Amino acid sequence: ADTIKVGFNIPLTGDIPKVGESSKFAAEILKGEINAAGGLKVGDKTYQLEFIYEDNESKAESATATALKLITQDGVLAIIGPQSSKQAIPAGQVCNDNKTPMISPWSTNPKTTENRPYVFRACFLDPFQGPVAAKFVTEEFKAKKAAVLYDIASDYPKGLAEFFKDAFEKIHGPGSVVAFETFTTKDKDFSAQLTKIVASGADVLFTPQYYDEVPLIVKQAQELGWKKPIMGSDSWGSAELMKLCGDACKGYCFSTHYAAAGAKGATKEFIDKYNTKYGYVPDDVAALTWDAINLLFTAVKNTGGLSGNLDKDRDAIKDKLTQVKDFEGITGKMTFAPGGNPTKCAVVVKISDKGEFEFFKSACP
Amino acid sequence: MSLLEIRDLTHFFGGLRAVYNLNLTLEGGELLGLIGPNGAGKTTVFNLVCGFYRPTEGEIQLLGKNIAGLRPHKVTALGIARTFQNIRLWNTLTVFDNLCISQHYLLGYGLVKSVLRTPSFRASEAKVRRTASELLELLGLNHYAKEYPKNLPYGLQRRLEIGRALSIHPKLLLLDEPAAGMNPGEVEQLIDLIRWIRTEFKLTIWLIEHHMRVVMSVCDHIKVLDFGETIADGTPDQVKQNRRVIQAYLGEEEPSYA
Amino acid sequence: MEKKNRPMLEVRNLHVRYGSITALRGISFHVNDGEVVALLGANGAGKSTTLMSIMRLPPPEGPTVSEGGITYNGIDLLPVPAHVLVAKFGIGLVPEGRHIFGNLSVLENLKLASYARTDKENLDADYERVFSLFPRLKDRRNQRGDTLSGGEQQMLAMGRAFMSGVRFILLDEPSMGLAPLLMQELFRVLKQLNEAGMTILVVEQNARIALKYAHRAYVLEAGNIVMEGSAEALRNDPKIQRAYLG
Amino acid sequence: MFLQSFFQNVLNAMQWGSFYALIALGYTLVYGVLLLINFAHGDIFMVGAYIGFFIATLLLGHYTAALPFALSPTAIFVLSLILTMILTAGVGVAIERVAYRPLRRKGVSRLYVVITALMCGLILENGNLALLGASRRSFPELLPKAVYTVGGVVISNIKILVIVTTILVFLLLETIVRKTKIGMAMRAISYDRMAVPLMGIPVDTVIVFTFILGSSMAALAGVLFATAYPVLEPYMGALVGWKAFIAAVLGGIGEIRGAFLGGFLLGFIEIFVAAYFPSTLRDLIAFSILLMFLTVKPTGIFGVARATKI
Amino acid sequence: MRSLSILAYVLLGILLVAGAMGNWVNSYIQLVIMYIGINIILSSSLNLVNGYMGEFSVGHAGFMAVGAYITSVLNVWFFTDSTIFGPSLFPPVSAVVLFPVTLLIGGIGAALAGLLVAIPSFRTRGDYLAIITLAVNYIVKSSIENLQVIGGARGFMGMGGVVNAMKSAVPVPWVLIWVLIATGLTIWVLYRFVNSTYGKGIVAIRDDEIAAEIMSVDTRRMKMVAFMLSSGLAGIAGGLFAHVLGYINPGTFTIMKSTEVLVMVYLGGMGSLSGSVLSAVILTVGLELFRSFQVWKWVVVPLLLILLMLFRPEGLFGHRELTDVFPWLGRRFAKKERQV
Ligand SMILES: Nc1ncnc2c1ncn2[C@@H]1O[C@H](COP(=O)(O)OP(=O)(O)OP(=O)(O)O)[C@@H](O)[C@H]1O
Ligand SMILES: Nc1ncnc2c1ncn2[C@@H]1O[C@H](COP(=O)(O)OP(=O)(O)OP(=O)(O)O)[C@@H](O)[C@H]1O
Ligand SMILES: [Mg+2]
Ligand SMILES: [Mg+2]
Repeated sequence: ADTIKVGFNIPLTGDIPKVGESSKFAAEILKGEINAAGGLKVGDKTYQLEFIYEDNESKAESATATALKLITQDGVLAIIGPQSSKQAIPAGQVCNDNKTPMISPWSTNPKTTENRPYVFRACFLDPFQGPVAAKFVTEEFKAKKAAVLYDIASDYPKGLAEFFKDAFEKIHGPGSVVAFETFTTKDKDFSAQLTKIVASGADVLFTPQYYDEVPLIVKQAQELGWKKPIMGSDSWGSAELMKLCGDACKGYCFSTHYAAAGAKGATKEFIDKYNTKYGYVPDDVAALTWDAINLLFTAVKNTGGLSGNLDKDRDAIKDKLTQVKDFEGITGKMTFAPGGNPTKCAVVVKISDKGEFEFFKSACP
Repeated sequence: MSLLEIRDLTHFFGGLRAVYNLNLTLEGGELLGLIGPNGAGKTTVFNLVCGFYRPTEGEIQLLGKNIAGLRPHKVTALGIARTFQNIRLWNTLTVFDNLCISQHYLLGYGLVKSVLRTPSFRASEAKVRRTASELLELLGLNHYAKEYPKNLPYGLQRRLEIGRALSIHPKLLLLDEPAAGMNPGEVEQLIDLIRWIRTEFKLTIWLIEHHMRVVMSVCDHIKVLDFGETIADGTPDQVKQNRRVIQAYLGEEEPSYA
Repeated sequence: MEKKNRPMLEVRNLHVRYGSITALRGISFHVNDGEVVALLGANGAGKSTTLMSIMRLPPPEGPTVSEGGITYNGIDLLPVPAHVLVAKFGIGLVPEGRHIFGNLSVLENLKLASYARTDKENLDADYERVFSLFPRLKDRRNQRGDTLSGGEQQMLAMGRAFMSGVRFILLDEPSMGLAPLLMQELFRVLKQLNEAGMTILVVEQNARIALKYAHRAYVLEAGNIVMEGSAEALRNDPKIQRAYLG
Repeated sequence: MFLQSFFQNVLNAMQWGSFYALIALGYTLVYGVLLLINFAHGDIFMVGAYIGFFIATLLLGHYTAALPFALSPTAIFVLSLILTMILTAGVGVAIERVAYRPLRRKGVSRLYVVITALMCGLILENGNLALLGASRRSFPELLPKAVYTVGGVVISNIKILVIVTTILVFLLLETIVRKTKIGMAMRAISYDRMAVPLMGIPVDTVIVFTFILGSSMAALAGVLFATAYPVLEPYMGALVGWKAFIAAVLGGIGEIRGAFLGGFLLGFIEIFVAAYFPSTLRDLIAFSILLMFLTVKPTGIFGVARATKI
Repeated sequence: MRSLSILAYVLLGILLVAGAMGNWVNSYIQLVIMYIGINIILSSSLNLVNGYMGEFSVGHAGFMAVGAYITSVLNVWFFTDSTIFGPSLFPPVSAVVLFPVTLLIGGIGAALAGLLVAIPSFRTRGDYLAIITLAVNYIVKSSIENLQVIGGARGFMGMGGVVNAMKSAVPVPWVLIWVLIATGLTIWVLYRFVNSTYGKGIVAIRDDEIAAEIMSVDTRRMKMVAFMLSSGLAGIAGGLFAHVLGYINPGTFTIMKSTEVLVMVYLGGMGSLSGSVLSAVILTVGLELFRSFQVWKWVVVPLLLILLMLFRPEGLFGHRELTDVFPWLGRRFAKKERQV
């Protein structure tokens, strides 16, 4: 039978192996389903799916090598990933140069898709999420002064922290972010920064960190006497958060792509399938990867049939991707404009007393 | 002008006085012996002269120029070479290389020329190699040119160390216990070697040795240290008879080293 | 001096290699209880190798025995590791090059030597003996080993051997770097020890003094024993006189 | 207000420095004997934390439906601490036997052993990842957390436990190394391994003892660390390990008091730079201080240059 | 024979470039070759300090970062229109000629950073110096993170534009060519340096620093030369790396990168240039081959390396060179040697 090869450029080792694992798991489910149903029907032909997972070790140079290998050695039709911007930016260049469509499910840095017709993403951008969070804390918590704690060496939190600061200071005036504190990747102790933050008199703490750092930050903050709200970002959105954080995180809010608790329809179906197979509620990376793959397949189907010539097919897919309108993803509705970035809504989720991520509010551009 | 002049040289290690008030004038061509009980401070004197320690007090002049406090490679370049009490050859470099590298200060080229291999580089490299080959020949080490020093018999290692010091073209050669670990046969060879070097290279030699056979047969003059201080000074025969030297150093018995 | 005739250490047909280099080519000799035996030979003849093989120092520091046997009072020594030889058999080695623990003080060096001793009651007397033998060490007892002068280190190495309470001691060039007076002292001490029951196998370049104090001697050349006999006989042998007595 | 946060930061630095010190002690112990920078040490620390996690959750009855006995959380803490120390010591000794000893026997340059240690560390990290998956683990809260506020300064019982333990461990190790014969033997091995058996001392036994001591200290640090920062991940030891190595060298590597003081010093530098300078400059300032310190005092706080007697 | 090997290398290079242009060598293989070249430069330059001089530098990535940033910033500033620096300073085509110049400037910048290590090395060595190199690595990384103008932690890009500018002038694989040239030159420079009496001074320092100083080797100057040459070459490797990737990020130049190079040096053998070259090739290719092992890759590869260490405890070549391992090669080399 004919096959469609899709490459996955994901971090299975290195700093964020969980991200790679989630992506792989989501992809496996989707592949299993489609192949079990006979394959992907494109035009009048059905194709079996072959997914090639390659580890980029969470390193930029490895991500480019991986991308090139997938493109030239394995001859994939398109690439999903890399997930974080540090890898997605250079890998995007490679894919663009080699005229191969790439969809990063999770990279929120504007540079990833800038001037790269072949590069797409399935998530919203930092410049969108930052203001959402700033507006939310202003409205919800009546915050006038905010503190921020973020990882300076990781570009996702750093970017988001800066966009948040800009947006917050636009609303409340310069200097309203009273503490803008940093640490470095893999730090475990934030007591010095938090001592400053506690003493700064801020009304809210914004910390756009990954789910595995959040418990440490939250617990240490509480121990040092922080009693006010803490606001997070989409990187909080992992099922593991509650496992690691326990009661400490309950009641806090974060902006994200989708809310698992109380989800309906396709989203709920996905969550249940994933949960049954792997034993935990999928995080946003999994959901976004799922969407990214489906986006790709939508474009593939829209080509109306594959020619078998890789270069032509890749080009066609790229063209179709830019035309995707009102794609119903499990993380929300997406429409692509030229530039490779989707227009989609963000949601704010509140962590309930049961530890579930409950839909609280949605914010659309 | 005398070759080496040491005035009121004193050195402390913390509270330990290793050398005290040493005075000495060494004329060109002389062969001076330095003896004394273990821990008397002999090696320390050498270390001071070659610049390895900076003296606590005192002056060291080479041909009228004060050298105390200069870095060792500078002192060596001025013409003082030495051997070590415990052999310190470069063991992962060949015997031949050992004799070349010691001429470092003579090279007169640097990184750039060494890469570009300019004519001046070739000339100086050739000169260095010539010196090394000559020394190999003279010391009878030809067969060992490509050997690593640690694989050489002990006596030959000592010989190589002397050769390495000679490759520097020194005015003054310091030998620290060259006969240690040698058997009587080798000691005889060493005595011949020292005498031969002295005439062949027209060197001034300063020698530390516990082997009385060597000291008494080659030295013109002997200085005896004890607890860092000079306790005797004179010709071999004078020193041999000196009561204090016998008490502190030689012992009453018939000398076991013939 | 009365000589005891029970062979204590027996070396039979010993072949020893360093990697592919053969250092000993089948040597046999013995040391009787209570004897002082000297091992003479030129540089590189294999004297140190002989002592190291007896001590079973493992590679890379030590050589490998490829053939032959070593017994001590009839017990095969080949399978016994060095530390057991010291602790259980009472065989000690003062190695060539002293091997002082430079980062320990003189006193600590001595203390460490008594690590495996069981007769703690004689310890104080032994310290006294070492210090009276080498008063210099007493002055320097809190100084780090690596700052001692060459001769002082040699004294310390000997001192350690005494402190480890061994009955059979192997000495590798103990006189190296010692001032004449001290060397005479040292051999006098060795004689005393021997009279008190210590068996000694000594490697020495200074054949004159070695033959003066030893009972018997062996001469090694290029990994073979080429001559053996009583010290007196060797002292008078013209060949020895020429090669080793200068 | 200023004083209050100052003292708060002193306390923060004490806790953070304690961990550096605890891990650095293990580093220094092994280094002090073998002159081996045991780059796997940080990962042994990680292994310790994981073993502690599994024992604790086992004792809490997370795996079997119910244990035949029920222990109080504090008892579980103590029990798992002890068991962890024993098991982790086993891991350390195993690595020594399998990877380091054969190389040592061949007498290769110690730097090759250092690289082997690096490899062992990688295997521990990634083996863990491969076997246990990428999920983080949350260390159970065994010790009921108590927080006291004294003059506005927040003190938790865990902080006190960590700091006190570190001081006790330091005193213990210092006594062992300075005062006991085995300690002296350890130092002797580092200087001249060849001569040690000649003193009647079994070298390998002393080395194994060292690894037992070092690894169990790493396990202790691991469990305490997991109690204070309860998120476990396979790479958790890598960075802390490097920093602890820095601390050990800062204090004068091979010196027990050096590791202790170096750990605290590094903790203080990091916390106070973050507290009183823009925290983005933390690494820059902290490492510049380190650079200048070592340039001025090239052998660390207590390190003595090996006297070069020529 | 020596000129023969140079010829062989040049031929191989031309073949590769031709292959790349004629699409016989696909871009993945090209990329791997470029990584190999860069790793060869890194490992052989680190070998100068760690192998030949016997120090233990663990911060090589720091110097690489300095070179990468300087070269990239200059190139983007000079040859492209960028949001940071505005319109290009020189006509973009001039990159063809000036690229090696900026590469060299990057190298010089890195060499100057090398002074940060060289000067403390006068007074300390061994593990204390290791920490100093580590500190320099951190200082470089953290400095870049704090330099917002060039992107800070978000990284710096635009080098793709430079490469494209060169390509549009003359359509050849420029980066590949420069990697090949730089790799060849590095080996050539290092080979000649360590085989001159002058360069052997650093080996003397490794064997016995005191004896070296007392035997007239100016140890301080030699250390400066070694550290600056080594870090300078690392800087050049960094500059090339930046242009291969088209994007750099301070997070790339961490201790992890440094240790990777470290492993290559010791795998090849301390003080063996051929060892460094070989191990850079083996490790780079090996890691690519094992990529499909995913998570297990980083278990399997270290395990293999440990086994290798157990069987060849002094690295692939020990202190030796290819010519010592295969004597017939050496005999041919030797004939020429005598004429020097
Ligand atoms: N670096 C040092 N620190 C402290 N003390 C030292 C140092 N170097 C030497 N000493 C001490 O200084 C004294 C003189 O030592 P030196 O090496 O000069 O003796 P020496 O006369 O050469 O003895 P030998 O004949 O045994 O070699 C000795 O007591 C020694 O312990
Ligand atoms: N570690 C080693 N590796 C290889 N060869 C060695 C080693 N040690 C000694 N040899 C060789 O073994 C032979 C015997 O050496 P040994 O040290 O036993 O001689 P020796 O009689 O003690 O000489 P010396 O009087 O110089 O101490 C020599 O040829 C020497 O080169
Ligand atoms: Mg001396
Ligand atoms: Mg010997």
